[in-house]
Amino acid sequence: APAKNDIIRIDGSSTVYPITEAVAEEFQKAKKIKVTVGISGTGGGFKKFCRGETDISEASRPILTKEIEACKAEGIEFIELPVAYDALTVVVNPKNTFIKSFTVEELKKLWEPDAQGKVKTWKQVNAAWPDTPVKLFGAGSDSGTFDYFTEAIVGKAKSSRGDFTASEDDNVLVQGVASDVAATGYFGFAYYEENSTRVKAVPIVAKAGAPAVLPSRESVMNGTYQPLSRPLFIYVSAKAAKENPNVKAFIDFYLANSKELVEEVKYIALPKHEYAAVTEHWKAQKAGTGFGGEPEVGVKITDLLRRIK
Amino acid sequence: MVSQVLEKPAELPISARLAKNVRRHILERVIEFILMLAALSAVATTISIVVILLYESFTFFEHVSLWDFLTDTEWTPLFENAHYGILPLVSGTLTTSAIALAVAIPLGTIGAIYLSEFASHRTREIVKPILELLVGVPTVVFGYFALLFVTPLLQKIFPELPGFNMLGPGIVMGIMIIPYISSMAEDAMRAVPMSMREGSYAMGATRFQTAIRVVTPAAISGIIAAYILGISRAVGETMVVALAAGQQPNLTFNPMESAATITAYIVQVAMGDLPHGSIGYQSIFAAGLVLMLMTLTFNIIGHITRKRFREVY
Amino acid sequence: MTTQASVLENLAEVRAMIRRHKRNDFLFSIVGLLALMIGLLTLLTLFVDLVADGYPRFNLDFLTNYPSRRAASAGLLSAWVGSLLVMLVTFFSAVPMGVAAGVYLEEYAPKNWFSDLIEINVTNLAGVPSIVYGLLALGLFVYGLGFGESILTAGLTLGLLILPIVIVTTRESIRGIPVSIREAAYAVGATKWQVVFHHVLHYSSGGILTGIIIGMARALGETAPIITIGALTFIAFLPPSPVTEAAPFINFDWLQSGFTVLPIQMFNWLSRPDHAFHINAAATGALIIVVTLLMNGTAIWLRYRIRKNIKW
Amino acid sequence: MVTTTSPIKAESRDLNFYYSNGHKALKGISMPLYEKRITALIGPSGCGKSTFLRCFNRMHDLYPGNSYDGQIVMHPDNTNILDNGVDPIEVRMRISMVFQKPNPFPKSIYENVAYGLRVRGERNKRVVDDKVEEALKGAALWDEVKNRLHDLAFNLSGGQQQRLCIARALATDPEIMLFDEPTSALDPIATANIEELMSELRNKLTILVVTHNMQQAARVSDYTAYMYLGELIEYDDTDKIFTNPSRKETEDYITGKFG
Amino acid sequence: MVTTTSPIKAESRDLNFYYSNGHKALKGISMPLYEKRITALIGPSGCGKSTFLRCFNRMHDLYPGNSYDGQIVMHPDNTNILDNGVDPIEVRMRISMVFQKPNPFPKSIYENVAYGLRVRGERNKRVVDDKVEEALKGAALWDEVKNRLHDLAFNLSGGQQQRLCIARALATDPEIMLFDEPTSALDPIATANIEELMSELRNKLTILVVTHNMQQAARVSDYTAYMYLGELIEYDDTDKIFTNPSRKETEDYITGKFG
Ligand SMILES: Nc1ncnc2c1ncn2[C@@H]1O[C@H](COP(=O)(O)OP(=O)(O)OP(=O)(O)O)[C@@H](O)[C@H]1O
Ligand SMILES: Nc1ncnc2c1ncn2[C@@H]1O[C@H](COP(=O)(O)OP(=O)(O)OP(=O)(O)O)[C@@H](O)[C@H]1O
Ligand SMILES: [Mg+2]
Ligand SMILES: [Mg+2]
Ligand SMILES: O=P([O-])([O-])[O-]
Repeated sequence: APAKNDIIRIDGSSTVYPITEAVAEEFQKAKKIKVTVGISGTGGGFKKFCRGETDISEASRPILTKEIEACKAEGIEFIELPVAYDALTVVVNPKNTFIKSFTVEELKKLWEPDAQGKVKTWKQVNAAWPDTPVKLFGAGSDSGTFDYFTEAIVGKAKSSRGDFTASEDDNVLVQGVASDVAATGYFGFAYYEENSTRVKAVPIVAKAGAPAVLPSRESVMNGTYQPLSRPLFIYVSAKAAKENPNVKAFIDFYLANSKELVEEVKYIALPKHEYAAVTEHWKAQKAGTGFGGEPEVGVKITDLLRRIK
Repeated sequence: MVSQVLEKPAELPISARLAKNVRRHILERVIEFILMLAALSAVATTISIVVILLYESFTFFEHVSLWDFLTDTEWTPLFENAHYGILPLVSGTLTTSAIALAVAIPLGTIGAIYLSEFASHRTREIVKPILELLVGVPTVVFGYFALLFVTPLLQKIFPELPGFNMLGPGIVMGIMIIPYISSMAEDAMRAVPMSMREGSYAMGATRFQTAIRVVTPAAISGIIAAYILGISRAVGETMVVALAAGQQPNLTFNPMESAATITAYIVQVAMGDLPHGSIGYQSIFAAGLVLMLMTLTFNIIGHITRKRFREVY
Repeated sequence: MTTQASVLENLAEVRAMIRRHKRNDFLFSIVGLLALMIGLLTLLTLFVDLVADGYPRFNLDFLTNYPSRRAASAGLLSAWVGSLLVMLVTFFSAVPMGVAAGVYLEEYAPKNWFSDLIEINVTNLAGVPSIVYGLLALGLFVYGLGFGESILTAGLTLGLLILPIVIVTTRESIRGIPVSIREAAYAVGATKWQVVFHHVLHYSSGGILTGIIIGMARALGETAPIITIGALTFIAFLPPSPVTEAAPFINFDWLQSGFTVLPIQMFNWLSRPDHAFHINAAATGALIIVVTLLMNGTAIWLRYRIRKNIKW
Repeated sequence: MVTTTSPIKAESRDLNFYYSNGHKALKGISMPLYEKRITALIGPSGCGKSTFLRCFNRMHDLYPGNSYDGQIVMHPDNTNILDNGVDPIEVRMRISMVFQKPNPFPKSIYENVAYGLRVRGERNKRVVDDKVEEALKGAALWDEVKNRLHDLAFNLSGGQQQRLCIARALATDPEIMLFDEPTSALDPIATANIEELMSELRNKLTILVVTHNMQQAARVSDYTAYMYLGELIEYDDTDKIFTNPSRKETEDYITGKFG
Repeated sequence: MVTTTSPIKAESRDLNFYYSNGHKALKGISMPLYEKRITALIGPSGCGKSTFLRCFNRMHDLYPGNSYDGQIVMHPDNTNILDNGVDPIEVRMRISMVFQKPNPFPKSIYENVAYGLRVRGERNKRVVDDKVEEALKGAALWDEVKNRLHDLAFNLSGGQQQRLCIARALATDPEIMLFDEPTSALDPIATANIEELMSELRNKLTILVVTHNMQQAARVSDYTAYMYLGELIEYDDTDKIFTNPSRKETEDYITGKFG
């Protein structure tokens, strides 16, 4: 029987999937070591990770207290490695003419749990908008995107209305918004870029008085696209990193090649110095999270890594 | 000459060469037993299905009252403001099935009448197998066909039709079901004895009159059984609706809206990784139980009707 | 008696009426043919649509490459091998069991409540939606028996799914064998099992084979139950080979391996943001259709030949 | 030689018939049916009696590949009803048929009898009601069913069903009625009823009846034709055939030496 | 009273038989079969001839719910072959049967004849070859098929097929052979062949034959039994039965007054 170590098992975020897939593909070509990648969403990935079923978990948000505890219960330690940036992009149908921007306040009105079954027209969100129905498309409840969006907009992770089309499959969301004038939705930047002709990104006003900012590489890098810029992570099992040379080789390969590959799959790479810091962090094999189980919005990666003792 | 034996003849000893061959006898029994076990596998499958659905649903109903389940008009089990009303899923299931049947029943029936009463032997020999091929196409392919071909086509007719809607997948599902209905209904019609047709033709009836006034009424219970089994298929169909009807539970019977069916909900949730034992995990079994009950009801009614029909001829 | 000439009296009228009625015949022939054509046209459109979208991928590389982030070089190797292995398990779980069950029900089962029960069971199983088998797999194989998300789980699930198909076709083809053949065999001293094995199974093998092929084609295209089990999406290597070079030459490790299958790969590619992947998905769809249609076509042709050759 | 005062209602002239498999089931049959007379067809099984009878309402047209050769001429209009230009439906409206096994439709008694009128597009309820009653009376069934006209026809006994089929055939005022062994599926009492009924119908229309039962032929018919292997061996007054047939073959058959 | 010098090979003693639906098809039949003699069973359709014949190889055991009551004693074993302790398979190996309709297996001619040996586990090709040849010769079929032993049996004519079935039954050296209307599906020439064959077999084994054809019974059998409504009415030398039956019922049947 093949030892469990023979295969590197990866699962988790659908947002991070394209990056990991690219790395895995190149890695297998270079090293002839087997890698499998599944898509279960960030939450689903952590569940498997903390059951010890995977070596590496991809995440589009930091690990949560509940998940840390689940891991601890199974004696699983992890190393947190940011690998790229993403801009959660709020989109509307291109035929929608009246929406020029969203304030965080407006998005909250639209998405908070209290809106369930009540907020049904645009006018209820902003009196200046017409009294036409609104259709919502968002990430599924097992996804990191969902967690991050609710945290950033509603103020509490997983706190959302439930009466919208929730899918782990981002293409469903693109398809839904693209084919319905009344629709709005959110998903990762890469999906938006690939479909920018079918859906329209909406500039976000972080707080009153701030300018409306469109998601883009620049606005993410210079920190003006707030609060929906987010880092993407992989979590490596500390035990696997120490004991399994294949996993170690894989992560080495990941970090060495991620800038190029991240850009190839149209994600936003970390700046050079941040990659350096991440590589440093990996070399040190420091376990733990810089977030303390609370999703935080708008943290700088270098700060983050420094927090991990 | 008849000999008059009044008493029972005495028991005779059994000669060795005619006596029961015990080894062979046991071997035969063992084989029979093994075959029976295989047959019981079908029962075991059913029992496993029922046990698993009931077991997981049972824990589900410890958290959710049956009353809420049956009357609440929202289904948002995975969200903060959780509601557990199955009605939106049922409405989606029924609406898509109704559309499918609205397509499949007329077309399937007309097709069946044509094949049974109008088509030449040759045509029938060619058309029937091709129709059967349609049954073999994987439903996931039909799903994309509904989403990427039929819906855009429908949007040319109804510009306000959203990308996810129940109409497109309903129609595709209907087309998928045509062969089931037409071939089963055709079987029922062909079972109508020729003497019945001859009786009608001898009265000066045309083919159409014979088909509509005599053959169809004579085969009616078989045809209805075909419809009912068609309904069961539509209710249980998964990929077409999961891909093309949208995945938002929505208490509506409007085919122009998007909605989730029971099956679509199960697939949607199963795409993530639900922790074993969570309410979300249990909810798909509760939904599955409802689905199972619906299809079972239709199947049983269908089989009874069909059996009744078989008994007539 | 005036009535006797009733037709002759207004012959013109009668003839007009007949002509009118016959027009209905004609119209209905056309409507009926159209109704049937709708199904066929759909099939054709669907296929042409997929081929039109997917034709750039119709080359050998598509079958010999692993999945890749670059749509143009991504291939189906792990998917079709996965499908093949899953089908292998499906075959070995459903066929012996289904044929044996069919033989039992047709040849052995006494006519009582017990066999009625099995009978009703089988007919109902045939109508259970495939997604419910997915739930069964999730509850029983993945968690209950701890088989995990493996080839074994998928194969067994699809095996159960097609079991009723195999049972029903087995019974139907067995039923076609006349009693006289059985009696002939018994009359020369054959045991029940000999009658079944030498005659019943032998003469119905063609019919049973059609059922198996149809069942396997169905299993090949099934998606929903595999999704509930949770197939992998990126797997760029093959499961351990079932045959090994050293003794004992057979290896069962592949049963526990993760896997992906053709419909899942198609599903995955369609959910990519990059449209280039949708071409791959279309090509995969066309491939699945071609294979399932070939299988079903073979089965139909086989059945046609058997029917034609039947002599009793 | 037949002795009659009745005009010819229809006659077959040198009729050959081929089944689709090429089997020549009728060989040059020429035979008249006299108006308001009963003609019986007898002969051993497979000799072509049913085949001949079914030529008269072109029943064979229902199955592709069968072919007629020769004529069946109907009077007074002198039409060859086998002619391609003649619509079989038109023929069947003039010549109705009663089958061996009662074959009522799965409809009410009333609707069974009304069927021929419905097929002809008759909508007037009064007309239909009248015709149904008249036909049921003509078939001696009225008294038995008048209180349950809307019961399903299947609930009648075999003999009643056969009389219902006769009523159905009568309702459209046919000129000729064909009976193919109408009593072979019935018990003796029902048989007697049907035979009596046929004798009554004799006043209204021309009848051709196939029967296996020689006594029946002797009892009900005016003329009898004996067929063998697709050929008409002898055709004559029934009395003559049964007492003093001209042909040896006929005699052998009548006396049971053969068949 | 039968006149014979032959010992009894088997005899039924007060045999009753009930079908699963409760129908009592045989009523207290006691009758001997004499060794190397042919016994014919005659009687109108449905009188129980086939039922009786099929008791001898316990064919009824194949259908659940049928029940025997009484004995069929086989000699020299002096064993009641209906006894529960007797293996029906052993019985069928010694009492073989030829059916009404030829029912060869869809296998080669050779395999058809060899089947009984295969069932007995005979693997030796030489032995099988010899037996097949012998049986085919015994069934007067060898010359016609010796060059195409591996052809499908279905390609033979009906009469040849029936002789093949006889060869199949012969190949296992049975002591008794049962024939259930073996020629009723055959043409006259094939029938004559089979009858001749039966006369030849008479030297080797005991035969019980059911026939509808009284001439046949008269031609081939030594003894004849007349059955009616499940009862054995008369059993005697064939000559006696056909020339001077003791019972009125038998006479009526023989002379065709009835049946
Ligand atoms: N559909 C058919 N195709 C070919 N041959 C047929 C067909 N129907 C009947 N025959 C043959 O035509 C011949 C005449 O058949 P027909 O039914 O007219 O006989 P019949 O005199 O009515 O016999 P019966 O008294 O048994 O009803 C028979 O040899 C029969 O086998
Ligand atoms: N399987 C059965 N179940 C119940 N009754 C049966 C069964 N088979 C035959 N019978 C009845 O038993 C009686 C004797 O039938 P059997 O077949 O022995 O008659 P037969 O003398 O061989 O007639 P034939 O000459 O028509 O073959 C008949 O009344 C028949 O209806
Ligand atoms: Mg006839
Ligand atoms: Mg018999
Ligand atoms: O799939 P997610 O990145 O949204 O977890």
